[in-house]
Amino acid sequence: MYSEKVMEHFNNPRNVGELENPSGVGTVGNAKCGDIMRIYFDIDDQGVIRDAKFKTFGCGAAVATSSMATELVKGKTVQQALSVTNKAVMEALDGLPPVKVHCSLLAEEAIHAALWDYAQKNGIVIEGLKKPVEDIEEKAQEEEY
Amino acid sequence: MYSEKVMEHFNNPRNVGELENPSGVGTVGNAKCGDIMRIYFDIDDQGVIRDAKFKTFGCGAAVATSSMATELVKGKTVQQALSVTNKAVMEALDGLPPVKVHCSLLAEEAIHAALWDYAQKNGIVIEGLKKPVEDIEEKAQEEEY
Amino acid sequence: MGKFIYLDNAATTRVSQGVLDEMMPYFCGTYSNPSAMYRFAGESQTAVDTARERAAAVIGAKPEEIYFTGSGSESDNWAIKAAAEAYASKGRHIITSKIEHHAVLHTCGYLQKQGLEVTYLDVDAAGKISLGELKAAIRPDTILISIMAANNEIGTLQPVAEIGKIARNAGVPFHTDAVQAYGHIPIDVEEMGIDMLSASGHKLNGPKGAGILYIRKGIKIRSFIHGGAQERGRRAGTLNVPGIVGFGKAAQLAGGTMELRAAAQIKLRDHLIGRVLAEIPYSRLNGDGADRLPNNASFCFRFIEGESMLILLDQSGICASSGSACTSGALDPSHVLLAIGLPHEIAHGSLRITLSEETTLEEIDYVVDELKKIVERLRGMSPLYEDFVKKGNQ
Amino acid sequence: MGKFIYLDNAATTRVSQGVLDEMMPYFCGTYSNPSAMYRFAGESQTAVDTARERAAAVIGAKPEEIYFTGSGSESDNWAIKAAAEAYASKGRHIITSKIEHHAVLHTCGYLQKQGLEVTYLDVDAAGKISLGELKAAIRPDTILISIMAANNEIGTLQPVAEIGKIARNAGVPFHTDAVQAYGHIPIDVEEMGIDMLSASGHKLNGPKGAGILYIRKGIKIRSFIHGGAQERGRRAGTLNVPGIVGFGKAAQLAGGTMELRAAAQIKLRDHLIGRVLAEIPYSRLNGDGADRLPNNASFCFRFIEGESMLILLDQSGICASSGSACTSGALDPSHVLLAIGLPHEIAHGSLRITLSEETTLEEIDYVVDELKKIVERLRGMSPLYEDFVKKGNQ
Ligand SMILES: Cc1ncc(COP(=O)(O)O)c(C=O)c1O
Ligand SMILES: Cc1ncc(COP(=O)(O)O)c(C=O)c1O
Repeated sequence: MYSEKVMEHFNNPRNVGELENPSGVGTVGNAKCGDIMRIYFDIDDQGVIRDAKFKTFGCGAAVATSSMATELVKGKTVQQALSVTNKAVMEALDGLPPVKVHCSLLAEEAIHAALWDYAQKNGIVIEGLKKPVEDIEEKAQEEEY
Repeated sequence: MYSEKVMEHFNNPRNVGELENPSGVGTVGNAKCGDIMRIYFDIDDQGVIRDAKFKTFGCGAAVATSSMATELVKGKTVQQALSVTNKAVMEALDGLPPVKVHCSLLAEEAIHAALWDYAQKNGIVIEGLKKPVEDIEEKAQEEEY
Repeated sequence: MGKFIYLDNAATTRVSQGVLDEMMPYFCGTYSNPSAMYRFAGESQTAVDTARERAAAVIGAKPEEIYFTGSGSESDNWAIKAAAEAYASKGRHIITSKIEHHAVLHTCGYLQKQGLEVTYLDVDAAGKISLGELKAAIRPDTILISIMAANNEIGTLQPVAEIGKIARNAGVPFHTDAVQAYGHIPIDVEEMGIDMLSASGHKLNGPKGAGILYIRKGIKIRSFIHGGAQERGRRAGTLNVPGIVGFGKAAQLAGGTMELRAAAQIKLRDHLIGRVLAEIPYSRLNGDGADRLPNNASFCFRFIEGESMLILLDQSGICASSGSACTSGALDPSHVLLAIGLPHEIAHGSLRITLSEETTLEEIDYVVDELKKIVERLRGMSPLYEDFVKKGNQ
Repeated sequence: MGKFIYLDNAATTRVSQGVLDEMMPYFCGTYSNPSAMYRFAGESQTAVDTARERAAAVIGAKPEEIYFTGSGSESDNWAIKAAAEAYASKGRHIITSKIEHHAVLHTCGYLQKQGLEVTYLDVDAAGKISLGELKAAIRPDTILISIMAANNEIGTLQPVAEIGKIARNAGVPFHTDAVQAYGHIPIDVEEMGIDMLSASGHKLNGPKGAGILYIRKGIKIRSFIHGGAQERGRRAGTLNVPGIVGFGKAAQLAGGTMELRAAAQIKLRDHLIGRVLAEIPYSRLNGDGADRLPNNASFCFRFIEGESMLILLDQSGICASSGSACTSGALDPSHVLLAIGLPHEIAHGSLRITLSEETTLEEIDYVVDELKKIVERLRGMSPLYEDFVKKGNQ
């Protein structure tokens, strides 16, 4: 069901853990849907993400997208990190099954949430960043059978 | 599906044929239902059935019951022949599948029809013999499914 | 009995060795439920995917338009009942024919009791519907046309492509019961405008208990068996992996050999028909002379009854049928033979001989030789024949 | 990966060698349609008769009360939809439970859309319905009670005999989905007052694609699949002879070994449950401690999610499931776990381990050892666990 890349990131997730005094931290998702992601950023004075960590409660795809998302933003500026979309995460993982696409959206949201926290703490405005919704509810995608 | 006895009588039917100047002949059934039986009797002055022949258009059971019915009545008096019921024919054949019970009824009716013809021709009344119905229609036995 | 000649391939077929070989690993080896998470399940899933592709390829469909079912009857029931529901707001009228298989006819009868209206198209003496009558029967509230691709008793092929065109022009979904046709004659759901199609594995040397319903993408249709999310939520029940794999393999094999097989069978079939009609008096061929299934020969012999013939053929080592297997044991003669205009007593004398890939010329000749004797013997004890002869053969 | 430990026997089972051996002759050898006239068909018919007797014997039924279907889901759909139709004049109310399999729940949901009323009984924390609530739910227009014999996720057994008594007293037909129970725990349709019962071959080392519906003589019920006259006119479709034969053999084998097998499995199961609860903190057993299927152990592990567990178990060579196989891929946690009162985040962390006849103590111990590591590892990356630890383990 999962690509090899996904399995590899699930089995050896990069950047699992916490940061002591993070520049920004964001938690998205909810237990009801079965996915919660928390991303920690250590951002330097230049606005470069020096380190990223995550903790995730969720399925294989949730773990793999968290892992990949943190990898993709590390070393990037805050502004560059904003362009790490769910599509970018999915592509880097060689795709996700349709029912798991929401995990990549969650990863994108988690990045945004951590950046928002960083912006709030530092009283700055990051161009193009909106206040993240904490609850990503699935759209009821019931087909009529 | 059929007993060995039925198969034996189907394969080697007794008394197939016609009689030249029969004392009585009866034809019952109809082509619509797929069974027609014709029985010929040669009856002597004592009222004893000296010979019996049949022709049958129909299934294996129809042939076998005709064969058995003619066997059972041969040598019997007219009155005795009346007691050769469909049950007697069935028993003599070691039974019939439920969907084929009507063939034995047909055989009984064929005997009655030939006897009726004999009675008519000779202007006599056979006690207990009613004018046979020529058409034995199946009762619509539709269960509701 | 030394001889054993199986000529009832329209009733069911032998699972071919190639099909069984393909199925075998999925009973005791790769037995998992394909929908599970572990890799072991992935192996079953892959096998099912392959089968779906193979099943689709035979009729030019997309794999995701194939839904696996438990039988041809289930497919027919599903297509018709679920279409009746899905299109209820548009109308309550269905068009079918008088010579459909009972899986279609009785389903339509059931729906009539629920208040739907069903038009049963007549067929001509060869068993074909009239396209003009079909057009005339379409109403604004018609929601489904269900016409079989090939008849199981008399082998007649319907003009499926033309029916598809008429249905498409009228905007009415078109279902075809192709249980006898799938893998036996060329079918292309795109070219022929077929929206739904039923097929059954055991009619093409595949396993019993495995069927498909093709449903064109975009056709509104509900589930028939509700439950788990298998088959994209449309047909619940743990997938019958060996059955599905067997269906796929049978479809692939049948599709691949279709042309050669049909040519060989047509030759044998026509030899059979030619000899029977020439050598057995008062016999007739049922169905169309040309537009018929390659492996089907259906006859009626006057003055005698079908079951008696079958028993005697059986004693000569020949398996054949009279009418369709499902209805034998019934007292009424085949509705198909009545629909093509035969009177009851002739319809009762029907015999269906359906060839397999393995049927030989020697077998066919043996069958005709035996049949001649059997017909003569039964006529010798038939009161109808007696009357006929006495009346001077009019 | 050297290890392969299959512990998802509630999803499906391996066809046992004895069953496959029994089926084999009916693919390429005795392949005929049992309803045909020739003697060759009689051999298939005899095999089907034997299978029917065997299937009936397991539940104390008469052979003629057993109808072969294509799956447990079909049986459930048939029983419920056809009862709804047959008893429509009496009423339009059905009683079932909140923890039924989707084959029952979605069928009931479908009927609700058709205007029927359905009462879904609550279950207690162990997964049992309340007999008092059942009694109270019965109305003059109640036409069916459908309560499963054993739950497929948490293994809880319902008080079937008591339900049967209540149904009988109220004059309401009682259907039980015994797909998980048939052949695994003792069932007697007479003693327990069961009027209809569903079972599925692949849950007892029989073939997929073969199920039964037991219908007590006298219960009014319509066909679900219309067509040919098979199964006494109640279930159309060419009989799946190998599947039916396999079902019969599996039933016979399962019935014969039931007691010993259950005793052995209960021992292993309780060892598994004991070790998990003792050695893995924040774990719980789902379902009833005593009234549960011999081969079912269902757990929840807090702070972690089921699918992740399954993938890691798979990498240790262990096949297990989280919730039921049918619903995996769904985003909602199991309706059963929610019905027994678990909050969503705990329900998401469920693991179902279902033993086979072949499961060994070594395997169970290996599973627990691996599971401990897996749970620890996943908790190590869980934000929920992080919060829990930081808040001081309240
Ligand atoms: C309790 C229960 N009912 C019904 C079913 C459906 O059975 P099948 O998959 O054979 O259709 C299952 C298994 O999936 C089950 O566990
Ligand atoms: C034309 C046709 N439709 C439907 C069916 C039913 O198929 P199955 O027996 O697989 O249910 C058959 C065969 O019996 C058939 O010949």
